[in-house]
Amino acid sequence: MPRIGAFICHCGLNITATVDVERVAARARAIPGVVHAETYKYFCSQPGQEKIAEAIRSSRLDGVVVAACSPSMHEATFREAAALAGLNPYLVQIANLREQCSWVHSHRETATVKAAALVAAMVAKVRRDQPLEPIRLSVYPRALVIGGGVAGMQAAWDIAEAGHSVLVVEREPNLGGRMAQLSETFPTLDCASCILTPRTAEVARHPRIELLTWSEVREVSGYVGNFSVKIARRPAFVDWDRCIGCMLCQEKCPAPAPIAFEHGMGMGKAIGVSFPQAVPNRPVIRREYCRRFQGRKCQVCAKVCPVGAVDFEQAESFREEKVGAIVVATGFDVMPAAQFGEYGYGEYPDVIDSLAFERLNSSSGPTGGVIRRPSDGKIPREVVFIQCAGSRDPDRGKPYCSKICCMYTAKHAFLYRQKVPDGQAYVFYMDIRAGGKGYEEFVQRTVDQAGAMYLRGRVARVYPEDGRLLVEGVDTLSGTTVEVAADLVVLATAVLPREGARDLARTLKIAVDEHGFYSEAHPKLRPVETMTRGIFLAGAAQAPRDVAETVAQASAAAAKALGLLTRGELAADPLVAQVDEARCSGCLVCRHVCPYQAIEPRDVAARKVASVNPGLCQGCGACAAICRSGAMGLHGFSGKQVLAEVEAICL
Amino acid sequence: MTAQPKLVGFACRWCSYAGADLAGTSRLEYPASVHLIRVPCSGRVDPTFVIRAFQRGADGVLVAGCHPGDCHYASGNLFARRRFALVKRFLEYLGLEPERFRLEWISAAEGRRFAEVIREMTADLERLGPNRKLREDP
Amino acid sequence: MTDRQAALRDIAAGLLGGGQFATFIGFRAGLDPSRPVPHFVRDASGAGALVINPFCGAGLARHVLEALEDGPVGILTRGCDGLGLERLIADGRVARERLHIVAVACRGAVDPARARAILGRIPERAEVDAQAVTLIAGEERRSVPRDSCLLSRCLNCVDPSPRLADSWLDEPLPAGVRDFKAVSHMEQQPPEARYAFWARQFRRCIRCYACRNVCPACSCRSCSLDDPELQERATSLADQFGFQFTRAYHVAGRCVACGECQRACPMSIPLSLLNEKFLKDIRDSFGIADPHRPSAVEPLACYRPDDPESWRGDAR
Amino acid sequence: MTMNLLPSERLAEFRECLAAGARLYGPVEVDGIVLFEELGGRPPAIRPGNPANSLKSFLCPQTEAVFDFEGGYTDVALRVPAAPTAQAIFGVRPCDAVALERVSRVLLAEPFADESYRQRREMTTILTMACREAGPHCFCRSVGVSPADGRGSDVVLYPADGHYLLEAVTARGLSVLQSAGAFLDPARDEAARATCQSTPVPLIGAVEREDLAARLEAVALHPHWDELARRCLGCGACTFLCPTCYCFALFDTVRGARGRRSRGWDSCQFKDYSLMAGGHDPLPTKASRIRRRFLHKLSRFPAVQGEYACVGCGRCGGTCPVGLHLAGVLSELEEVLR
Repeated sequence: MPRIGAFICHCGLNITATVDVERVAARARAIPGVVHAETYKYFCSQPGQEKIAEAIRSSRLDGVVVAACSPSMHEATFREAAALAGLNPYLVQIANLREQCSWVHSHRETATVKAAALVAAMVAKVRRDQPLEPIRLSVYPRALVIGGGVAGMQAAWDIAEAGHSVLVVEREPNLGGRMAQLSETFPTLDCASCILTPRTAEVARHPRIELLTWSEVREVSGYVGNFSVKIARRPAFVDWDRCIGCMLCQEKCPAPAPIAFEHGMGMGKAIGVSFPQAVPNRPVIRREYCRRFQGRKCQVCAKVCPVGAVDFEQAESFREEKVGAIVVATGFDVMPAAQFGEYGYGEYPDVIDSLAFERLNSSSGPTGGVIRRPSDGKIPREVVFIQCAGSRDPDRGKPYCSKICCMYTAKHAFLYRQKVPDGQAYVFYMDIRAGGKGYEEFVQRTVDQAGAMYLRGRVARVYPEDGRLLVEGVDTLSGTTVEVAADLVVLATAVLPREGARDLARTLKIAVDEHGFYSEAHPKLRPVETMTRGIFLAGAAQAPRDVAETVAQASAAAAKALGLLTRGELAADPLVAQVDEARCSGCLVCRHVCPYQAIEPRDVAARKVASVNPGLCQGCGACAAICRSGAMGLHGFSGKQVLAEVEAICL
Repeated sequence: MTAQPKLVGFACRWCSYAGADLAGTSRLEYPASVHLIRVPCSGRVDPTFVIRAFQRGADGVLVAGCHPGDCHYASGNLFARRRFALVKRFLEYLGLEPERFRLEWISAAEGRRFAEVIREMTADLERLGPNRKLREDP
Repeated sequence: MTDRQAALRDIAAGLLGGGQFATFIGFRAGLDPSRPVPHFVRDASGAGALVINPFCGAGLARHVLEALEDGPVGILTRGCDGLGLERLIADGRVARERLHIVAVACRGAVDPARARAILGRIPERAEVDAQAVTLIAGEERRSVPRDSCLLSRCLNCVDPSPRLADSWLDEPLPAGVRDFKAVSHMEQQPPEARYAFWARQFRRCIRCYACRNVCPACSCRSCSLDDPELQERATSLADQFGFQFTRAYHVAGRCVACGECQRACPMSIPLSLLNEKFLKDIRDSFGIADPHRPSAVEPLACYRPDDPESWRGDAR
Repeated sequence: MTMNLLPSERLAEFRECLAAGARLYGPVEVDGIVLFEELGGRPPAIRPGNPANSLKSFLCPQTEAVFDFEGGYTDVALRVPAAPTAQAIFGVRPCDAVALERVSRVLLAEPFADESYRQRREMTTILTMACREAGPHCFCRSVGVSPADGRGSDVVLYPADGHYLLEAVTARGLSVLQSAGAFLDPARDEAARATCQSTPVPLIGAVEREDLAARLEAVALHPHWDELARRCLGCGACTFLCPTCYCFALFDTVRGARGRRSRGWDSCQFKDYSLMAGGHDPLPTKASRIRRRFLHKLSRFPAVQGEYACVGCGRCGGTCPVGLHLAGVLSELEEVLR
């Protein structure tokens, strides 16, 4: 006879407000096999967990159902609590009375009846649970970091410094990412490259860090501790091993190329690096701009190269790498011009976005750090900054706040005034969000010292008049319409996930949210982990964030990765498929549906049966669903368990 | 009040179950008809689970998984799509009303969509009345 | 006819006499001339008992499973038997190299019960051609349309000859294209009528499992239908629907349309009409032209990224 | 025994009279198959031979509740099902009625009479239609049953031209005839019975009754059973349709705190039929199960009960997917013996 305990959590008022927990407990007690049922205000609390432990011991429970919040919140908590009390942790099931009952229903009677049914289903399920032991897996002591921006570099550096080897894969030819494009950083106004360049050099030099730039992750297979990664390296058309980085090729190249790094503000060359301090200091040929690839006679670069490193025949190459953990740090994009017709973005050259303004500000940028407007190179006397261009705009843009714009706009207004002392900055804003150490003070300095004029309101339109741009808006504080004649308009465009982030998510089999940012495993408790074990998140690929937060999160992701790598061996969830060999006919239809190649035939008593590699199996259950005889089972989600749940719900 | 229809839902833990959780955290109200059974993947759902629900008195059954291409296990929902395309037609062939069985793609971000599907399906089931098919003589 | 029978006996005797083959599976005369029974010849001298005639109705494929336990098997194989063997081979239950397939072209088998009802007595012989069936008893010869007395599966047959063969008793007949007329007809009935029809059919089921035991696609060592937790033994209408659904679904995409289940059903439940529904939908939805002919990977164990969701919207 | 004549045109009224006090069952044609079902005013489909199902559908149903239970593991309330109500079965063939008599020898044997069966049997009136023509698979005479056999019946109807001779075999049959007295003509027609008694049964297989049991026992260990097993599919069609097979299994269906213990037909031809809790199975092979079925019916049962557990109804022969007709198997065994 089973001895099940049911623990119905009030969750403060979260559950009790809608569900009569005492009635749910009474209904649970009436289920054959339930020998203990109690309610408590917070079973997840220490005293709550102790109550469960006490009941396990005193009532000799062999199964526990906790009716509380979603299993994604506290399943692990309650399993650990049960284990401490001597019950196998896999004999614990969670009935989701909060997210899927009390929070979504308001009628007390129906919610209570439903809650009782959900508990009954979990009692039926836990009765068919088996005690399980975690599966031990070896961990390959090397990490992969995808993205060589500040997040990726920080994560790589932390992991390498802790003694493990790291492979960094960067899509661009050089490290640096977005931060390399910036001029100064808020609120301290440190020069961005002054911060970044030493870090880049350290990473490049580190004996335990291997760099693969101009490369992309194409395929990922395996599982935590044992990932297999296929990396494609695009042809650089330059043999980097031979190249000495003299950049004579770039100097002599006759073909201009609008390189992404300058964000439309300046031109590079068809061969070369993105910026002077680039690491690795090795050029690539962008074939779409190269004269030779356009079918013309040129080959100047090949002629001037002192070491004969130019190789027009170079092809895409692939390599397979084995890693134990993956940090995804692919960064962000900004919303493209096409989205902002009313601001004339893309139509008038002097309407630019903030990243372009960074390039104008940058001393290594196209204007040498002098702020000149794109149309005629004139130094703008009046600059209008428009915030929330696409952010906080659920109808036409994105509903979320891009978070960094308030601060960098203040920085831009401040820097502008420094460089153009008689200039006037106007900032159209919705709210100023300056939470952060020294942030609010910085915004105040921009207003007080730099004289920036902050206007609360939306800009209706921007149109050209007499060589200037007329900006029409509303100052909602004074209730008046405002019209500013500007020389330059700068849009704080919304932060988006990097192009290709969704594809990479599919390759990695991790989730993205509705905007395409990678989803964390838990918004509060597991913010740098993904739902796929062994894959971690760093930086703006997960959500908009500034440099300081990015670096902090990168270190956190590194710490999580290190947690795996330093162990050498780890325990995996034993909720995997298993074969009842006596029942298996050996048809092996299961092999066709296994996404992990975890099933192999095995000879048993002169016949063939399916055999599951529990290290490879991820517990998806495709095999169990297609097995007709019922020989293929899935721990935790066996056919009999699911059927028992169905029956309990349908009572 | 009249008895609610009974709707049994099989939800993949990565997408649809999480989407239902999101509906909860977003406090999106929907009918209490639905009872979700958490499964690792829509590809885990054996059609005999579905028929069992109808046998035992469910008025409707929902199988919900990640959108095609987004499966946590890469392909589970694509197997489910094939399987339940057939099963759905087969149940209709046996005389069951089409509204009583649905396969839906609901991502972890689509709490709103989850609530909407439940509202829609519950309204359909209320209109059809209790299901007696696959259980009782006509 | 007699030529084929003589050739069959020669081949069987040769196989068994050669020592490599332990069994030859064919038919021999039954108690009633219209009901030959499956026969297992163990030595060359027994081959003379083998017969081929239009009353040979039972499928033979499923029998190889047990016969192979004694050693390689020779088997008389019509189109339907051949598909059954292909199924068993695809399921890894039978090794092709342990079979010697003696192929014969089949124009259809006579349903003994219908033939007797037509003739008023047990027919002694029958002749089947593409147009008609001639039933013979004593001096009486009666020519009747094919659809009045052939087994229903033979009327829908598109594979008169097997696709696998080691020796041929005659020239193969060309394969046809399945038309699923009966399924289409059923689909056109109103839902209430469909439900009433199936409820009436399933009510009759006595759970003898002949449908499963005769099926070449149901060769599992242990069947989920025998597990009381997966299929209760109760026979309420709900349980009958559960049982019938599970049986039909478990052969979905694997059924070779041999019709043995329906032929074997002592309660005349039109099981082929269930199997063929799956086959028709597989053909229509997944673009598999001949889903009843076994392929390397069965249709439900694979997918295409662009599989249609045509069923979407049906509900509304 | 009281005998009366019923004019053919009044047969329907006679049936209506029967239906007045009981649920009336009889053979009807549904979807091309003849079955015993509740007549519900439909005219019975009286054909040579037997409907697909036998009378046990009404006396030992495919599934029946033994009791319902409710409660937990320690505190359980039981409820037995309501007593059966009166039923009458019309158009039964003599062999089926004889089969009831055979089954009753087992199920009603004291001190372990089967209460459920007893109640049903007592509430059941059997109205038998003697045979003027044998069915395609009939071999009743081979096993000592006649086309005019009255054993197990309450009333036997002997068909003649233009009328039926009705014979009450039991007191219950007598009261049926009394209640239907208005339609009956007290005249006698002994010839009608005699005609049926001489109805030819083709005796396909020519089963010799002489020493059948002894001759079967003599081949009990013959390898031919293995040959039969090769052919047999191991399904339960023969036993489930057999009117003399009465094996059942108990099973529980549990729904939360409620449930039902039921009994349902079981078949000795099923794998695991005789599997014991300790893992031992006295009938581990298909051959052993087939042999058991034949020996039980034709040797072991007669040894105890004095009669075969086979009435020659021919259902097994007509329905076996691989033609394992009982008479056919016997004749094969005869060949083997020679």
